[in-house]
Amino acid sequence: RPAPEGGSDAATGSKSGSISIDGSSTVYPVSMAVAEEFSDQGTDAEVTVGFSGTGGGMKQFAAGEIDICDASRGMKPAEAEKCKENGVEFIELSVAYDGLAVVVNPDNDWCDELTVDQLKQMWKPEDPAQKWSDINPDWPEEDLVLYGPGTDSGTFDYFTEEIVGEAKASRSDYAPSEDDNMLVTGVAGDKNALGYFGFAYYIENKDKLKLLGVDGGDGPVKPSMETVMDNTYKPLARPLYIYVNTASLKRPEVAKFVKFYMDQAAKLSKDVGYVPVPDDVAAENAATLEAALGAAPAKAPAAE
Amino acid sequence: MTDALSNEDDLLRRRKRVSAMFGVLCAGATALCLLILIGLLATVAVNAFDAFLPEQTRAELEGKSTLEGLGARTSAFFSAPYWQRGWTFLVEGPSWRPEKAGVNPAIFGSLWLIGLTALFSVPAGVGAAVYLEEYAAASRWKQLVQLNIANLAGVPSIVYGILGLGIFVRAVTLQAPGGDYLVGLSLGRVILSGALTLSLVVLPIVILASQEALRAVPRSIRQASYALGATKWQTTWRQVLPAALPGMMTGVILAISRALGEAAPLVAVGAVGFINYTPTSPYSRFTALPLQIFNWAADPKPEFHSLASAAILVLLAVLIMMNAAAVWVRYHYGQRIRW
Amino acid sequence: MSIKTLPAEQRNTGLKPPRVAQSRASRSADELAASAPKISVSSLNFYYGSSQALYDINLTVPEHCVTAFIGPSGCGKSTFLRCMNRMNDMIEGTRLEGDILLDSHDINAARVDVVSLRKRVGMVFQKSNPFPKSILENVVYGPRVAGERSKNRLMEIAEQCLERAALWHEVKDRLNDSALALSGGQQQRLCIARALATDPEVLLMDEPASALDPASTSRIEDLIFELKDRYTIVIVTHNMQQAARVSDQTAFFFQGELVEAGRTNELFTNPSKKQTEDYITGRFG
Amino acid sequence: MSIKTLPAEQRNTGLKPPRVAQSRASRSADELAASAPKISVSSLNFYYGSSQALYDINLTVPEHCVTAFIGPSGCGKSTFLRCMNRMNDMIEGTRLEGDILLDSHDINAARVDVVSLRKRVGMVFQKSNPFPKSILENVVYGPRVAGERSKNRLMEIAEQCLERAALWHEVKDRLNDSALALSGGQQQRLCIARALATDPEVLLMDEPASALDPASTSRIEDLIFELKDRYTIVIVTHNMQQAARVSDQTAFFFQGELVEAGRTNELFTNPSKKQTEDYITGRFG
Amino acid sequence: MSSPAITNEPAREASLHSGGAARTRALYEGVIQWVLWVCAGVSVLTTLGIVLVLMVESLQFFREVSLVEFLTSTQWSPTFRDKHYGILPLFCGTLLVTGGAILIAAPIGLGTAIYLSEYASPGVRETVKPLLEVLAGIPSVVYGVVAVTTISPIIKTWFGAQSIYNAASASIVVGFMILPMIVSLSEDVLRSVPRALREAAFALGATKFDVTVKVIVPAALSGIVASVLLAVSRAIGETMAVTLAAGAQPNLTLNPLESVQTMTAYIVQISSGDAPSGSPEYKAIFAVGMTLFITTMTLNVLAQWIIRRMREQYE
Ligand SMILES: Nc1ncnc2c1ncn2[C@@H]1O[C@H](COP(=O)(O)OP(=O)(O)OP(=O)(O)O)[C@@H](O)[C@H]1O
Ligand SMILES: Nc1ncnc2c1ncn2[C@@H]1O[C@H](COP(=O)(O)OP(=O)(O)OP(=O)(O)O)[C@@H](O)[C@H]1O
Ligand SMILES: [Mg+2]
Ligand SMILES: [Mg+2]
Ligand SMILES: O=P([O-])([O-])[O-]
Repeated sequence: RPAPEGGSDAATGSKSGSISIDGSSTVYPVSMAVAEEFSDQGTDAEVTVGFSGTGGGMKQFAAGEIDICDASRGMKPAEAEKCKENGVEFIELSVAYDGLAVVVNPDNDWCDELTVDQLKQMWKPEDPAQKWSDINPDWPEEDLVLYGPGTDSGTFDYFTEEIVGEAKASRSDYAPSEDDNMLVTGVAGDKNALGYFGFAYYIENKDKLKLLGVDGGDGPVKPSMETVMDNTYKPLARPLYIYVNTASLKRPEVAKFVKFYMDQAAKLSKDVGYVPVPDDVAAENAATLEAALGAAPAKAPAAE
Repeated sequence: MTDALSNEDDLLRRRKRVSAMFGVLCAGATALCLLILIGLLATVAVNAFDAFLPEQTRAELEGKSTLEGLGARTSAFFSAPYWQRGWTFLVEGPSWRPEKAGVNPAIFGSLWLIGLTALFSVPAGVGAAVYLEEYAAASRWKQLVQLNIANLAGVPSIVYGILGLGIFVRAVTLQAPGGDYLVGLSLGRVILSGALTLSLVVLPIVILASQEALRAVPRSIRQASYALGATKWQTTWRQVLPAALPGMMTGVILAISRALGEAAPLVAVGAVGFINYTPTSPYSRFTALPLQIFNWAADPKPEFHSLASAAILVLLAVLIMMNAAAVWVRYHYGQRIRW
Repeated sequence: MSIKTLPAEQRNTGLKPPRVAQSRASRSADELAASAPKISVSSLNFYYGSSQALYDINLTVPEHCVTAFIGPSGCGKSTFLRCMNRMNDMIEGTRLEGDILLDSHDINAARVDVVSLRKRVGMVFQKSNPFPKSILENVVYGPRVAGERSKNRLMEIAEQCLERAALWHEVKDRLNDSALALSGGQQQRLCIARALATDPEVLLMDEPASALDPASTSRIEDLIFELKDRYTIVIVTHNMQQAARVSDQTAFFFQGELVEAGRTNELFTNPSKKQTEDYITGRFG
Repeated sequence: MSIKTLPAEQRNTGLKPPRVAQSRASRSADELAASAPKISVSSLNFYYGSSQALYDINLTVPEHCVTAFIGPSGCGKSTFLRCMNRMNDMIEGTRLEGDILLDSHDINAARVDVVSLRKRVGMVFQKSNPFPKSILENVVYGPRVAGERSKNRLMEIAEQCLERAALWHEVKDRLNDSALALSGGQQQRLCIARALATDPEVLLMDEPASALDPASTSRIEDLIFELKDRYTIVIVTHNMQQAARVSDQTAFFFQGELVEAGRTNELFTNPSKKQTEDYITGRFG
Repeated sequence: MSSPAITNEPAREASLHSGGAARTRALYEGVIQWVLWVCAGVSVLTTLGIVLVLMVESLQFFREVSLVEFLTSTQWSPTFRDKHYGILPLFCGTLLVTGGAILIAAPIGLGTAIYLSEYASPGVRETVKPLLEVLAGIPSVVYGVVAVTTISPIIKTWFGAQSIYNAASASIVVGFMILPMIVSLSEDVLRSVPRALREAAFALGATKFDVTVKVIVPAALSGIVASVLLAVSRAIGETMAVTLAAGAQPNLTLNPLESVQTMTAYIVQISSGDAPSGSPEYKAIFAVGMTLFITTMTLNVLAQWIIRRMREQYE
């Protein structure tokens, strides 16, 4: 029953002059950077940005407790259903791309690139490769030591979906960690290791890691700002989203904030290590927002 | 009979060797503890050192080994910018730019949290301990409560977070025959909710430590007091509690430490990472030091890792200041009582 | 060894002749009989868990008299004494049968307030148990919990009670020192002073002079004499001369039973039971 | 009150005539002089923090003799006793000056091992302090930590020591009960038994009979007599008759000073100092 | 001799139970007792709340997953496509990490407590104890990072662990983390053993070892056990350090060199992760929580039984 949750809504979310954002920890740096710049512009609004995970954020969003939800994946049908139940209407804006880097140890002198198929061989749940030589007989007969993000993260979902072909379909005998820095440490410390994680972690640890090219069918491409933005690094670049409650959007400070977000997203996402969305997506975002803003005042009485 | 005090039989010599060895072992254990502590602190301090280095020093250090960089670091340390940055770290809020980020809202959030947590958990915890040790007659009920408390200590804090979300942040609707009841405080995602949740987390520590301290007070003291016509409460308040105070303080110290370092339940009850103002009331939204630390430590940028270490030092400083009072009380009273 | 034959009496009378001459008169048989019963115990049985410590005790403690309990170690004196202010309540697994009436009210009745009871029936324990606080705090504890606030008044009480317990001049300069830093005998006297400060009607003293030198003992005995006009006193002692000197009535316990009780003079000179005689003449065990 | 004039001696001799006749002979002056000094104390000063408790004590404790310490409460007897096995080490802030020689070795020397010292110099404390263990465990604690393993041997020791401390028949059926469930006097005797079980060369006893009835007291005194052929015994007592009965040498303390020490007979019959005379005749305070 | 202590007394209460003063006092005492009772009640309410939350949700979970599978399956993979809900791997993970942590922390902690209470000078004690308590306040992420960057490599080279994430390094850091709890609480109880008992033992020619092991520790046993229990609880409840150090891979193994996931680590993983609420992997956290609750309860019942049997009460 939504009644009590709606009650707390009044206590926090809808408080005049406040904007509350929560959700994905992947998107958090972008939202936080925007929020900070927004505050620096001189605003009275109290802005808070949390990082309780996409799942956690969605739960609050569906309950109408927050204005904006950061998400490192699209909203799930079940979550959309919840929103509908609670009368929460929203718009989806994609704010950046996160390139997933596939990396090996710098001492690894045999492997420079992998095809999607080879990656699938490594990561598929049934009968995956155990040795490097299982992938390519020229490669050493060494154990294949795999590192990857925690199994309840958007990165894991996205990687498995794109590589294996089904979300969450993955071998389980790899070393998962909830902290990507730990994955860096792991790959950096083992010659036979291979791992995947957000591109930003590679950027900051270039000297400890070796980046692999991924061949999605059109030849191997290494991830970079450019290759992700021009969509040549396929298929391992995932979109990051924010979901905005349209009822909140009618509040001037939220509207102002979201507009500011769209203006700054390109610059700031780059600064925090993500890739800005291409122009066509940006235009799409602008249109969506415009529509919502135009509709918002008319919708307002109904939403209350 | 033996004539010299040092002339002794084999057995005695062996026993003394055992005893000496035991002493050495215990001292070794203590040394080990201290070593661990020093190791951890040193690691943190070394990592934190780079947090406030000015941009240009950082650039200078690029590609140099630790030893080579020592000179540059030292000179940076004794220059004004280093300390200016240290100051802004304390008074500024979080930022995506490592050279600008600070922990001010987190410090205040944490202070509010532990202050309120101590306010709730210490009286309730000591009260419960007194009830169990001094008042409750040995019974099934008491055993049950006792078991309960020991159990609560083992519940992972995240579960408290889920509970706190349900009853402090929101409210649960219970469907009962006589109608629906709303159970909970519906406080929202504010400091008060966080503090109440943390209070539940640390309550078992306070209770169990206090119980042990109460148990250690000799029964003859209680008898003496009763025989002088003191009531149960007078006996407890004037004799038993003061005598048990040092031990209780230990519980309080451990509880505050725990509350200060806890992050998971706070995320559950709605602590945030970024907040653009300093919390001023129990009804503010909040962030806390451990959250800031977690977040920075998980950031890809290594500059943030140094900031995380610096924030740890701040957290420890807060902790030490909070503990100092409790330690003083413990020392002050502990000195006087030697049964 | 000439001292051996120096009778205790002589030492004491030598000490403070005038006082002794005035007050060291034990109650006569008539007086004793006329005294109202302050405490009457009937058919008292007491158990520690399954083992019985007291068997069917019947005894009357007359008002304004000193009653002494004597008997071999472990015979149940302390146990009985502790029954009279319900101190045994504090030991788990104890059980009591029978009646103990204080001014004809049953002290074990359900609605009795033990605090009032213990205020009226004070106690000095066999093993001294000072609080781990200052000497002063120890003495004024009773009045303080009874609501006395005035510093002056408390100081007055402290001085008076310490004086009476023959401790004042030894501790007057160190009233704020910890009571645990006192010698054994000093602690014992402190506990006596502390009990006096609550001004009870009945004072139970379990070997109050066991750790005391003759001079202090004699001062405590004087105190007992002095107090008995206003209080009722029960004292456990192993020192038969002491029992003889201070008490009006003596009760002899043996293996949990009250063998004989009566006027002190009579009991010592003319015990009606063989056991008593054996004990007091030392032909025992 | 006829009892008052009944001399203590009479009671005691009445108790066990043969034993007393045989052994109750205190050492003669010659014997005393001939005894090797077991402990010699010279120029001993002792401080609790800033307050001095003992002033310039010089005393020799002769071997195979009983030395009694007497003196008013708080005069420093326990403090002195505790110096002799370095028990005062355990109290923070204490300081000692001067020498204490045991068999002519300085017990306060740096290389002295306190464990060996305390094994050789046993102690019974003023306030009985049984371990919170069973009666049996209490008694056999000393032998057990000294390495005795055999159950039979330990049982034997326990029985023997409890017997000697006059406790055996009271506790033989409840050896596995907690020692804390004993009466005050029983606890005291238990502590004596426990000290005996370690078989020390010197036995320091701080008022070993304070909580005991005459019969038990007398048994303990017999024990002391019996032991002194093999041990050296120092006893603190407030009971001057007891000092006179059991000791060969008596030392009188007053306000931290050793006023006088000498052969017991002489000290009691012919004290050389006025203070001593006042004290033993009760003309004191 | 007239005594002011007596003359100024108010009129004595006539009987033992009448009288306004006694009634007021009884009322006052009653109120206090009631307040204290409420304090104790808070803990009961908390438990009730927790049990309720866990029960309601885990019942829903068990509607989708059979209890038999939950208890017997040897695989735990709710976050994979091929979902299995066997609690055993998580249970083993918890057992390994907690057991290891206690094996490390209990001896070191007790040794330290004994050193501080029996050997150290007051100055040392009052410096070292608060210092060590700082260990309790270091946030667990620090321990996690130290485990992975410092301890794991050592374990890897010395013992040949496969992964850098392993139960052993998690045990070690969790052990460090719970040290102050054992040290501080045990030291307190050791020191509150009356001096008279120490004196008694020393006077019998006992060495410091004899005194400590045979008198002081037994007398303080209930407190020591309590402190260790509290530490066990903390170890069980600890999450972040464990998630970082032990990895997040649920393996059914008792080999400390392998990577494991603990029950609490799973709860954290899901509750701050991506899983939408209502999904079975989300509901599973309550079933896991329930299991944890029952486990600690069993442990506590056992411990209390042991304490009752071994307790020595001085006085
Ligand atoms: N721990 C202590 N700290 C400070 N002063 C103490 C301590 N113990 C004893 N004293 C003081 O030292 C003096 C001598 O005490 P001691 O215990 O030796 O007396 P005693 O002769 O044994 O007396 P008693 O017969 O009453 O036991 C006393 O004045 C006492 O108050
Ligand atoms: N707490 C207890 N639990 C079980 N038995 C006890 C307890 N206290 C005393 N007893 C036993 O009850 C009996 C009577 O003890 P009590 O203390 O009354 O003796 P007492 O006459 O005071 O002896 P004393 O002169 O030695 O103090 C003794 O046999 C004793 O062992
Ligand atoms: Mg007694
Ligand atoms: Mg003494
Ligand atoms: O926090 P995430 O939802 O992005 O994993």
